[in-house]
Amino acid sequence: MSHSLDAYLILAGILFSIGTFGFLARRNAISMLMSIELMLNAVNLTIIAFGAFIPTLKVQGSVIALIVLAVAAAEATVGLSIVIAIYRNRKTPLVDEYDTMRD
Amino acid sequence: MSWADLATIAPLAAAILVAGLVIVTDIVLPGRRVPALIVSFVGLAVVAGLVIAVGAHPATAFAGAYRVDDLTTYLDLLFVAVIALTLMFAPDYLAARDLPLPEFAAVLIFALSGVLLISASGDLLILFLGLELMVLPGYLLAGFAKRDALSTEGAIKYFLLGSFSSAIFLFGLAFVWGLTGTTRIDGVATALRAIVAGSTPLTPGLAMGLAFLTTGVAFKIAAVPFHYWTPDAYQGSPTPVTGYLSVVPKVGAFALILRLFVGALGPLSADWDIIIVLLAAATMTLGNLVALTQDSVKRMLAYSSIAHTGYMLIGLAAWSSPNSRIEGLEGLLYYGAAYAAMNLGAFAVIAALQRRTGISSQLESFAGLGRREPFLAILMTLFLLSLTGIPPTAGFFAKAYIILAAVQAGGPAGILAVIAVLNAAAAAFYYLRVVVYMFMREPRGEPAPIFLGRLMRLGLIVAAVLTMVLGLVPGLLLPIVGNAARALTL
Amino acid sequence: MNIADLPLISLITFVPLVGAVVIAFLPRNQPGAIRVTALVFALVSFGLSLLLLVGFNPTNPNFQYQEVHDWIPVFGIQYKVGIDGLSALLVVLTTTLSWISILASFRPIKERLKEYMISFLILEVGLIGVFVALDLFLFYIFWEVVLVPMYLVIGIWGGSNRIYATIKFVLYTLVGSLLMLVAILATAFSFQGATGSWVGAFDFVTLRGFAATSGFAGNLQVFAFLAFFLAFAIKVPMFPFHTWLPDAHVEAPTAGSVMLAAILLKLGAYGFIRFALPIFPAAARTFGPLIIVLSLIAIIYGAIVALVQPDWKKLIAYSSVTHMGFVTLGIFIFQEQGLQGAILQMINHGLITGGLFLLVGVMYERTHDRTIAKFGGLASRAPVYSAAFGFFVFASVGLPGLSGFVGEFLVLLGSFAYNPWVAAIATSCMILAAGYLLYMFQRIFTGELSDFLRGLGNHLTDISPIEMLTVVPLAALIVVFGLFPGLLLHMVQGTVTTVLTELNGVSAIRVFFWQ
Amino acid sequence: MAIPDALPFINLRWDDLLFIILSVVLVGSGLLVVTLRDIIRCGLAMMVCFAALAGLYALVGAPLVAAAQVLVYIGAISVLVLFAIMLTQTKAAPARLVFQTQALPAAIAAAVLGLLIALTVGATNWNAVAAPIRTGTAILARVLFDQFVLPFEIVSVLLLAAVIGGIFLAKREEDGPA
Repeated sequence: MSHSLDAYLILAGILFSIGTFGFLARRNAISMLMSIELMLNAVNLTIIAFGAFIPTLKVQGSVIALIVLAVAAAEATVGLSIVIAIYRNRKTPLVDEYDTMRD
Repeated sequence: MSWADLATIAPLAAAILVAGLVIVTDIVLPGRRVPALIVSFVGLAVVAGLVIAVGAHPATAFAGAYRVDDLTTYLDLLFVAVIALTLMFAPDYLAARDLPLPEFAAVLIFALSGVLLISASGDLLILFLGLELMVLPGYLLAGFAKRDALSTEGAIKYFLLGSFSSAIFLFGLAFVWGLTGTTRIDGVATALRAIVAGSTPLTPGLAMGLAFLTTGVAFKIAAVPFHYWTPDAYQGSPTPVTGYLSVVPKVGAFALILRLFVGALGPLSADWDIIIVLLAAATMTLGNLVALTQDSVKRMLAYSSIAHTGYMLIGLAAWSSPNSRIEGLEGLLYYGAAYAAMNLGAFAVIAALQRRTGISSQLESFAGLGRREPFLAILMTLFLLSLTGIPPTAGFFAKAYIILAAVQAGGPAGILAVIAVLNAAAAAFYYLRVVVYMFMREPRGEPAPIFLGRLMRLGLIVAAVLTMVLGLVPGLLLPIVGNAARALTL
Repeated sequence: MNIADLPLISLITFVPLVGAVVIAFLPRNQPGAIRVTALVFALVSFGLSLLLLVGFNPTNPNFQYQEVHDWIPVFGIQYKVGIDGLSALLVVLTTTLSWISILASFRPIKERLKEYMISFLILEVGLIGVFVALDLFLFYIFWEVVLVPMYLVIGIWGGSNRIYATIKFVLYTLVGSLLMLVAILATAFSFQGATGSWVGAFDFVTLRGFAATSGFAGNLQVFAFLAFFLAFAIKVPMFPFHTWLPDAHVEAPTAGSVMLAAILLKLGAYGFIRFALPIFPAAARTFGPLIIVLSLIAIIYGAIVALVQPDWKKLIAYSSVTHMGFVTLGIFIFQEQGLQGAILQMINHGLITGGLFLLVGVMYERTHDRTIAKFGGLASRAPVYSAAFGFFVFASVGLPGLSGFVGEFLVLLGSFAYNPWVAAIATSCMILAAGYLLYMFQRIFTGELSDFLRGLGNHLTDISPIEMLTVVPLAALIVVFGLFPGLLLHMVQGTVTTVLTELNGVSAIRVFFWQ
Repeated sequence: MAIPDALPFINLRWDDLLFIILSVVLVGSGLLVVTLRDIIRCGLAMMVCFAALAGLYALVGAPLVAAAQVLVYIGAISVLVLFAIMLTQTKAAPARLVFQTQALPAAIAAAVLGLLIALTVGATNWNAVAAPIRTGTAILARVLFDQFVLPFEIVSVLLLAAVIGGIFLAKREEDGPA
């Protein structure tokens, strides 16, 4: 089982779906952010799995995964700083309460 | 990395350096606006010069990961111009709200480096990184008025949906990479060509990867039904940022589409063109219908920018027909430039109106503008006429070109041409409503006169002149656009 | 320097634009200067347009005074202008009515005079441009340029319900014209596909030649003709696309109504004769009978609705629907007298309805009301005005000796040759039209002075010399053309012959079960 | 005494066993992240999830990525998230309002998506080898600084931009109505 690419990919797919669900269903901005992190991790798992099981992609996989990791870190930084800024204004982390603009 | 590589990425490196320099300037001379502006504008001029210098000799660097061709040069110059215009429109607005200019300029120029990267990428990974480098500063800019609840609110929505779509895009990218074994755009194209030729079958995995990529991109350009973050993000952002957001990330995403769909997935165009046709039709129609019901001009322009995305998608749909490959791309690229000038101009007028805080962008606040501020009102009329597509403005010629390409393509794209003009007629209603308020309604009370900074005035005039020139003498830009389009199709 | 060396057409077209720019730099607080500047530039353009007539050679079947410059060479789009007899007459009609309208606006327009004069001069640019453009792309641009100033004129200086009227006007016109844009592009592309080159793809003369020799494909003709038809039919306006017209007329300021009735309505008819028939002759033959039916409906409908209008201006607006119905009828019977009559009717309707709207405006200035029921016995208080109005009413009714008669008579003659029933229906409506116009005249001018008018006291003065100056030239032309219709017929004979020659060799396209 | 290759009795290889355990932990903690009511616990579950992923990376032969995963995701991002949670979750934050009203459709959509991915994966021939290949650290470094030097540099720019902007947005202003 651990020698099967399919198993890893399906696992990544499940994680991606969990993240998607969290993003669509949660109301809290930080929860949504965490869901996105899960999705990005699913991507990384996919990449690593390809790297491990397809000889031509071997080293590339690890490198791309590292890059994705760094991008995720940058995104988290930006997202959390926005969350903090908005919390100063609105005192609530619930996204669907940010509806001042809808008439 | 070699010296040749370094020389090729000089514009990109320069843009990053300029962003850093602006920060340094702010550290050395804290809180000063003029030095930061000077550094920014000089820096942008240098970047533009380097773009032209490097663009004179199409080349690739980093083993094909980075490629400079005529398309790169055209898009880069367009982006530099848009960033410069945004920097002209922003200072008045920011000063009135006590927001720092140097940070704004630095983040804006970081975003510029992102789009420079997109337009020059020969590699899917670079493409993705460019995309991130473009949108991350965008999130920050959207929330730049950090004491304003609307601004941060727009920013968080923009951020969450943007990151969500990035994850989807990346997931698709992983599958395409895993199945084609490469992230180079040429490599992917070669692999796909083999599939089309029938020597290898199209696997379900690859199809899924492509589906994820398309979905991610559709979010990025705010195509219907992936558009729903746009209005909130646009309305909440500081107005000069809204102008920026409605142009750079959108045209940048189209640059990505050109590199991705035309460059890499081109061989499969017969499979995805109907999707593009449907996306285009839905996007322009829904964008226009919702814009019809808006009372806030800023929000109305946000929805109308969705509609313009639809018009630009027609160019892509036309490309996928062999009759009109060049024309479709030319139309798309021309539309990008025209759209940039007129849309930035329209948002700049709103920004000028909001120079004093507390002014909303409701239609009411435009009442009697023709009498109070003839300069702004006439420019706004010009921009709105151009957005409507009335000759002899840039918007007209761009639309005519897109329609010509669609007519030439025939088939489903030909039907798009008719849908597009009916949409344009419907759009006239809401654009002209603003004109009605400006010239045909009297203001309530006695609004104070608006003071326009010199940069703001200059920027507005530049945008207006561009809007007129691109409509009157399209022959100036057409050869450039043609070269850019051919660079991609070769 | 010879007159023939001057780019005369461009001068006529763009002199008003120069005037608009000059006015833009005049100070707002000098209304006198603004008025005079506008009038002077309009008069210069008018004078130059008279020169056109002097040098025009009616026996030369080609376009004259041509100017050709490359504009967007990639697609063979040119700045190409030139005139034939039809264009020449319409250009002169435009320049004439432009200065008259500007003169007529001197008193009524007090608000935002500067913007008004600029709009009016730009309107003139667009209108002249439409009549002289020989490149389809250029034609489209002028066609749209007309829209914006007219929109502003109605929307800013119009009556109480002006915004509704102006938006309706724009939306109707835009839907048609944008589809026409698609058709123009499709035609050009089809030409490019057939010849392998973009050169001449937008050039009218080349396209006409192509249509006469190889001809465009049937389905393109059908589509493009329908798109052109929609654009032109909305402008004419033909039934059932006419509903914007009464609103726009009623709300527009006097000079706006004059330009609308006298010139803008001609754009559609001009488009049919100039572009739709020569380029898509087979499709024109296909849809001809349908358009004749629509024309007859317009004639009857306009007359009946006009009969019951309580509003003076609206009544004249609906009478335009009837008169323009004669024009489209004359065009689409594809027959020499019909086409001649249609063209004459275009010119005459411009002169007569222009005059009527001017005179309605004169009285509105004094009474601020247009309800026919409130008027009565006006002849006793304003005899000169009444005489003038009577003159135009009789011209409109088609009194022999005045120009209105000739056009309608020729159309009837042509339609009799086409089908006696058609002629019979049209004739009966002419009588109806005479009825409602005279009935209106009787209600307003004869009898006892009404209470409403009496209440106005000394405000109700007779027509002033300046106002008289605006209608006298029109009246003079009506008489001249009524007595010597040959002047006009001679001018347009070349156009008529060319158009009909091309139509004759062609038979209709089969569209589904049609034909 | 040598450890047998496979688990006695059920004949399950050790690495398969490890895979199963890690997968269960991964999916379980992932589900907890998106369903738990208390957001602090969500954050903690996310750390567990990241740790399981690091284990999987090590198992499949990418030890460096596993190390980076621990450093960046657990050491930096999770801590940042927890920090933000602490900062924003005041007593007023209603922990009961966890889900949107359309949580059920979202769940169905996500389940369909997962199923679709699984089916697609099963139906595709990936040209994979039978056993994972290990990636050496030395070759990785060479590739990173040679073939991938441009992406590497860009990522650092990206982080720089994010940090500059992040600091601006998140810093409290002395004079402003914070």
